[in-house]
Amino acid sequence: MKLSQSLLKNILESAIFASPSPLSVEELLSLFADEEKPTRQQIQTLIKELQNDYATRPLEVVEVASGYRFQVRAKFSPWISKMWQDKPPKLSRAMLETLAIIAYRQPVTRAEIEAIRGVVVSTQIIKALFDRDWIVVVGHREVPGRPALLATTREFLDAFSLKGLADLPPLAALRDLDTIEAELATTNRVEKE
Amino acid sequence: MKLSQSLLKNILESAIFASPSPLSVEELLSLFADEEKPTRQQIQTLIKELQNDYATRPLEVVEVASGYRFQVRAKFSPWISKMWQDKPPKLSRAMLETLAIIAYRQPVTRAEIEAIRGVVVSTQIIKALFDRDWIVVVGHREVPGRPALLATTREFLDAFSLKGLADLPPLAALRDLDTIEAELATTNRVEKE
Amino acid sequence: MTELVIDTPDDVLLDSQQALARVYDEFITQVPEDLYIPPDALAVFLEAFEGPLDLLLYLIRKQNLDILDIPIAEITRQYISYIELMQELNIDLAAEYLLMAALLAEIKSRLLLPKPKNPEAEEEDPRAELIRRLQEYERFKKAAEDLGDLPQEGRDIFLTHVEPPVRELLATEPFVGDFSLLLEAMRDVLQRAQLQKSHIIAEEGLSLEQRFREVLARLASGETVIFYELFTVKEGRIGVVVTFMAILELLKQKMIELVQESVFAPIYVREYRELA
Repeated sequence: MKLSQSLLKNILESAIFASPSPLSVEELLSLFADEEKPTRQQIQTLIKELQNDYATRPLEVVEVASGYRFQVRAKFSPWISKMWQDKPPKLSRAMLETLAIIAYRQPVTRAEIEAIRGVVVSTQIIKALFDRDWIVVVGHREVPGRPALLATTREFLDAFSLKGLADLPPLAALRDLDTIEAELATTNRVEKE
Repeated sequence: MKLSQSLLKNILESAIFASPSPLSVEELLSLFADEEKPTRQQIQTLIKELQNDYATRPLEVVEVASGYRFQVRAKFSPWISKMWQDKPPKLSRAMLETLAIIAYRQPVTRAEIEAIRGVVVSTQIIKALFDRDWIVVVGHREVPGRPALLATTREFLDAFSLKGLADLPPLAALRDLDTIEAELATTNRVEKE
Repeated sequence: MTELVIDTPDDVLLDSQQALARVYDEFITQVPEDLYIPPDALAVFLEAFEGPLDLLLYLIRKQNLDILDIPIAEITRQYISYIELMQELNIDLAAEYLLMAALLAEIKSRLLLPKPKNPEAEEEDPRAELIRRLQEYERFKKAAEDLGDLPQEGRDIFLTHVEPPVRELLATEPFVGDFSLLLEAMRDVLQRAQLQKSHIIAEEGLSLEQRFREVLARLASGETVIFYELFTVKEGRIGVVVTFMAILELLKQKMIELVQESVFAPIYVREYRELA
């Protein structure tokens, strides 16, 4: 069944809005089932139309290397930027915990972080930490798979106003990790969800 | 200098779009310098207007616990969901039950959850809930062991599109014990081995 | 929940007259008729339940009974048959299921006791507590279903992602935060580790490589450390040995150096400094 032009345009618009990263024409095509799939040409025409529709709006559809995305027009930046000025970007709990474990346990593999946190560490988190230059790969653990060993960087220390790793508050102040692990080992039992 | 209504509306619209999390009226107010600051009333009126403007668009402005956000209308979900290779993991019954007990009974300890469910609450579940930022420790019950008191967060409400705890589906009423006892007395004679 | 197959293929079941299970000193040679579920399905069946209360609710609801109106003897018999059967088939059974079986048996026996004539000594109906728990559990079971039906972000609801306006400041704006954030996160990890008794962590040996980094990190800011401060007594002999080996190796690689002002003066360790 062919979709109407207006439905098609609405789908493209929603998809570009919903995607966390820019969408290419290929990716847009992949949203449609075979029988409803538009042509590349159609998609490009509709995106042009969208760009016109948004000409008078505070957002614009821009094309970047990896595809199309919506962006707030530069003229609003004096107000929008206040959102980032007043408060530092909020780091997610999962990210902070991952970072804390790397800081205290470095060098450490992803699997080890997961063992401590008890949940899978998402690739996004690791990537975000790399993106901020807060962590680096310092080697590989010599076990099957040679997993990367992660450690924190000087940029990490700067971001958290630390002079050196020695400035990290001793974990003992919280409670010694090893003691806890020992306790855990003894109370360790199989549990299933 | 007072800003024109249309500029004001454009700023609000861009801000809600650009923010990674929902924006409250307070947060929207904080974007403006003192001399240009609109009233809360003005902001609320403009957001109502925005909601009307979007009535025929594929997006909508909705209010959740932590403020206003844009979201794609449900009718486009069939296409949008194709962008993600794997569906988000379905919440298990165990997780939903645990979450429900925390949501309706907060603050609550893990032991109290276990008492209601009649089974041990797996560590995985509690961790997964923490990891999604859906629950937090809000204190400790002053009993031996000082167990952590768990409560739900704004992020939990946002994730389920709720404005507040009052929006949770109503919990079924409990028939009180006196009634139960009375009824038991009458049904007792039916009991036979 | 899917309705279970309750067919009874007798030939499959009774290839011998061997007892399948023992319930109250009574050998069951036949699987209770309305209960029969193929062994494979039984494991699946058990997984379908969130615990003994859930299983009990299922048994009650299956017979269209009101919670307030449970025929304890009958339900107990059914429940215990399931449990015995599962044990017989070596299906892993959580302790809670057994506890419930014991509780049911106790309630049943109390109901069978003659009622005291003296009405003042009236006891609470032994079923009351169980009914209260069943009712309470059922409310939350329903609440969980309701919660699951709400539109969920990422499943039914998709949020928009719009790039903030271009602005040089945004790109260069550094993260400002202090360490208390991290510390808090770590405290939470530890707190949860305490909360969670069943956390499994593989014993991690002391690695020389890791110790290298620790020693270097300690000296990274250029500070000079008294030799013994590099050792952690708590780690025991092995820890001390590993640290010592690390120091020796780092010395050999000219990454650190030892300084001693005079004989018997304290030994200091610092990063290796190239002499000008």
